[in-house]
Amino acid sequence: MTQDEAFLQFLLRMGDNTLILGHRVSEWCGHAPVLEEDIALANTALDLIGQTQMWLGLAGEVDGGQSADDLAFLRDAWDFRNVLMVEVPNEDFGRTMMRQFLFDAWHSIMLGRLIKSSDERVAAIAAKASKEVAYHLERSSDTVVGLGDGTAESHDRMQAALDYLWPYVGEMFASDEIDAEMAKAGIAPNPADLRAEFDALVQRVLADATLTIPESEFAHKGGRNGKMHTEHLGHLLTQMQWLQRAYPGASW
Amino acid sequence: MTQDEAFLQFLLRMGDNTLILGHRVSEWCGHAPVLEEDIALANTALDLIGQTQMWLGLAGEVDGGQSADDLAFLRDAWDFRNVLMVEVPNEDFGRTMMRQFLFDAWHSIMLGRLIKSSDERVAAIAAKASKEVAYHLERSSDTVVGLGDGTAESHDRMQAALDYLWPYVGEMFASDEIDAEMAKAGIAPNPADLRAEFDALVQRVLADATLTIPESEFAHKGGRNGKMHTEHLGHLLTQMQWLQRAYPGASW
Amino acid sequence: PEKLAEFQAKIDADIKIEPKDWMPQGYRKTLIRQIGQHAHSEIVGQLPEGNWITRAPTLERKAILLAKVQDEAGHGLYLYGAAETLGVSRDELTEMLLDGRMKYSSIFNYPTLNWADIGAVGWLVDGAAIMNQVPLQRTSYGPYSRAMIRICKEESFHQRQGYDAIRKMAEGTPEQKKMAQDALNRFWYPSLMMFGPSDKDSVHSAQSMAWKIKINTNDELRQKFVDQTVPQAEYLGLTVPDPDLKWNEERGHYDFSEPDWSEFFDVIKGNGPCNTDRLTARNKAWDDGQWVRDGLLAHAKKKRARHLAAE
Amino acid sequence: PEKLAEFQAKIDADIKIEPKDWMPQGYRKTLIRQIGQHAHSEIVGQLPEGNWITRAPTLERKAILLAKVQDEAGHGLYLYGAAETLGVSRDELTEMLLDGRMKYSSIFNYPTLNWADIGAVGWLVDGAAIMNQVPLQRTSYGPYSRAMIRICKEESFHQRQGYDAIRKMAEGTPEQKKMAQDALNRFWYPSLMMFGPSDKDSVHSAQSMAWKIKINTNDELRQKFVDQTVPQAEYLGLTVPDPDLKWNEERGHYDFSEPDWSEFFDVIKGNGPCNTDRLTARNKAWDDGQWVRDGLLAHAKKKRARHLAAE
Repeated sequence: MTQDEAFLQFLLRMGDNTLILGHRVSEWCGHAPVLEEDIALANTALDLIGQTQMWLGLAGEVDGGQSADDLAFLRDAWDFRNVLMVEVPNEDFGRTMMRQFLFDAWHSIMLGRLIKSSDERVAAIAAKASKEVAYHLERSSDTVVGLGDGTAESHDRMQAALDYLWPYVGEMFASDEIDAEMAKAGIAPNPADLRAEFDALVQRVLADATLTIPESEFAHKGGRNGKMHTEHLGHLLTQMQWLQRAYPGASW
Repeated sequence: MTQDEAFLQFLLRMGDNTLILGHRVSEWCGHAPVLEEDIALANTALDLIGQTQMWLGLAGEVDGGQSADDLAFLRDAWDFRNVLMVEVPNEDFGRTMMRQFLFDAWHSIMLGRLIKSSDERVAAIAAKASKEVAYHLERSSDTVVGLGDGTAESHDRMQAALDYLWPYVGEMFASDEIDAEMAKAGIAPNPADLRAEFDALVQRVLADATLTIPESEFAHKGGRNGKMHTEHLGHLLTQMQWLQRAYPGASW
Repeated sequence: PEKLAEFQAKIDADIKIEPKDWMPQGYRKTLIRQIGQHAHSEIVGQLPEGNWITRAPTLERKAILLAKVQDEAGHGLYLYGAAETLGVSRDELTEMLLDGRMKYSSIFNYPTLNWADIGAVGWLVDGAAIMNQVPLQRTSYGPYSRAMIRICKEESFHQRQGYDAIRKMAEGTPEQKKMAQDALNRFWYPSLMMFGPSDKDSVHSAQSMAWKIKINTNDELRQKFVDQTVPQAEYLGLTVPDPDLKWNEERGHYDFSEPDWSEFFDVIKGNGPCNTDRLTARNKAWDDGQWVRDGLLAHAKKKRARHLAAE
Repeated sequence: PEKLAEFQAKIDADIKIEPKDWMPQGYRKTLIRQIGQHAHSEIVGQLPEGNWITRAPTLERKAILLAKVQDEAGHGLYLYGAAETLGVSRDELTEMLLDGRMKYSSIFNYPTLNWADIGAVGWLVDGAAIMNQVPLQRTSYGPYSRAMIRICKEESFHQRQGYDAIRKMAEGTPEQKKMAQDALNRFWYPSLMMFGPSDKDSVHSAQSMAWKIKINTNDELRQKFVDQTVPQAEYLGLTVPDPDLKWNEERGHYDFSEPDWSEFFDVIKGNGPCNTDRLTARNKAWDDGQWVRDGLLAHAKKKRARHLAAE
């Protein structure tokens, strides 16, 4: 694998994470439990889509002139490189916010390192995104704490959300040859090196939320290298890519 | 409007009804309340898809050599000519079976007339389909009666289903210039003429089911002429047509 | 009656009425109804547009649509806030929406069926809304007037975006152009209905106009909307679905066909294409969210208690 | 012990054991577990294939897939029926599935990710299942044996259809061929796992074979499956994802790599890609359907009572 190939994969991983999670969050539009949450979720989705434009825009450049839209709307499931966690359905508001929190925690740490990337373009995207994500993390942490330490029902729902999502956490820190290549080039950190900081952050917030981290260390995998996705991704793409697929070549 | 044009519209109306309802019913696969119902729903869906192949197959011939698959998988929402009732989401098993019953009641009466169509191809399709639909009607009637006259909860759910669906009944009996053309040619009955028989049948079954027919005579419309569909149809098509749209020209 | 005269004098002198000022019950009631309906319209109005967020054809269009729907929710917030100054809580208003005691704009009971509808909603529906709202920036009730000023600014931005989106469609492939025309066909008359029935048939209008809760007549605004929109449609190469539409040199306005008012009253009665689905969606959001609101409230109380205990 | 000897003698003489015959508790228990698991596999097995019913690419393919999934539900019925003759009800078995006390075949914890997976499931998964099931037509328990005879006939039909579906993909466009290869890559090792771990590691095998509940060893069947499947893959122009696969002239069999058994035990423990979603789906179907089952039961009772009253 050349460094360019690895770089492309890295960019797809970043951009597909924000694309798919942004899509999931946008599904809430008009259906949130409180008006303020409707606004906040739309805002999060908006930021994530904006970041997608930057990551996939750069990926398309590196890949020889495709646009971010080409990459978002014309690849099939096996070409996606996002972690599996962002694919799982929203389910209730609790699972949505727990997923957001776990992702934000990883995302904020990752972006913090990427600001110092040896690749200026990456550093620039990270600088912009990390401000947005710091705010996402603040919000999702507050919500997780508020609901975890709320009523008995809200506590149980948040614990169920955490139990469901925890097996999807490990994949964010799995390292492979692509990560090694990126680390060697100083472009991106090795994900495994972020785990300690993540654990400290997540343990603190979840303790405030009176929630218990599951003991199992099992981790689903396959999304980052495309070898295995969830069945949910294909269904998501049918919606997301519909117009581009049905009316190829049109300009919108 | 020429007779050929009217005939095409008539065939699309028949075939799109069975296509869209077949799709909806097939969504239950693996999720029904009892194993016997899983089997029965799959069987109903299968019959409806088979009928779709016949109706749209003939429509494609009339329309100059398109295949049934072309018509099913490559038209956008506005080209569909099904009644709106078959588009509404399944919701619970009660609404699914009530929709099935109301449709089966119309369908069986319609097919009974079409057996005597002046067009032999129509008569042949109707002959085959009407046997299947007689069985559908028997089953859906039994289920509607069983659940309507079951527990308090099942009764309430069936009444809610009837209340929701009733405004979609009228469209099955709306007649326009296409229907007039078909009636004049002896190809198909005027839908309005089927209403009395439908009412008698439905009133009898719903009385056995201890359910009350809503008083409102308001009827949604637009599906049969494509002027107005529900928002649900477009979502259904994103799934149904996905592969054909994403991989145009492939043979499956 | 003395107070009433004083009140009317203030209004006539274009002095804003503020929450703590005395006001007649009818004024308060009418305002609550009007502001509440407007707030509900913003909330329910998220649904037809939200219907296409997951299918937006480009990242840019998706972002624009998300931002717009987010703004609408924000408008809902301003307006509920304005209504609250009249002594009715957001939850009370919400419950009246959910059980059907209060209405929202009937336009949102029409479905969005193709992507051009998103452009049409911005161009026509926001266009008609602005036509209604611009004069309301001068309405007599202070908080309402100030909310309308903020809202109008954003709405006119939305309208331009909507026009841009439908222009892109009208100038696109034959299918895209067909979508744009189809959208105009379906949204034209419902947009005209947004101004309400002719003032001749409207009971409350005179009093509302005296109170400067309503500034122009429905017919004035409708005419203004038609006059503004027809040239835009022509510019797009789209055909307004009204065979009797034509410029009347003498009047200096377009003559146009009235919408089918029986449809209007049908939709208001609950028989629009989407009434049931819209209210079901909002009720579901509210019911499903009960545990969230309860949880956050419980946490806030605990936190306050802990804070007090620590003092 | 006398009875036991008599029982074993009947089995050795290939006389079928019938429901009313005496049988050892262990035999009954093992059969209930085995038939129950098989029935559950048919039921849960609807889900990965059902996942593509709404996206089937042609009407014909949709019909074939529907018919197949319908058959699987039918197989579930036969098998629950056979288990019921051993004194356990379908509802009891279902509850044991739903709360995790009973298992289903781990293969159904793998996702179907592209359309070729539907072909691969028919070709490989049904192929492996048939390999397991054909000998079971001669199993010692009468009702089970008869159920297997009916099932095998339909399964081999499904397998041919699956092979036809993936052949169409393998001979199709480059993307279709890539889908077929991708499906084979993902389903090859899980299919090998369907025969269970090597018999050396299997505790119950010897007794089950003496009882003719199990006819062949896991390793025998796995070898047979590989020997049958490799030439089919070659014919399709697809590559079995095993670099060490090669024909062993001496043995007259293919040598092949063992699957990753740690993955197998992980999936059994509940950590497969879809375990949670599959059980959630079945539990939801069951819970959501409670009112239906209750309603139909209540109606049947009322009907019977009315019937009796009328006599």
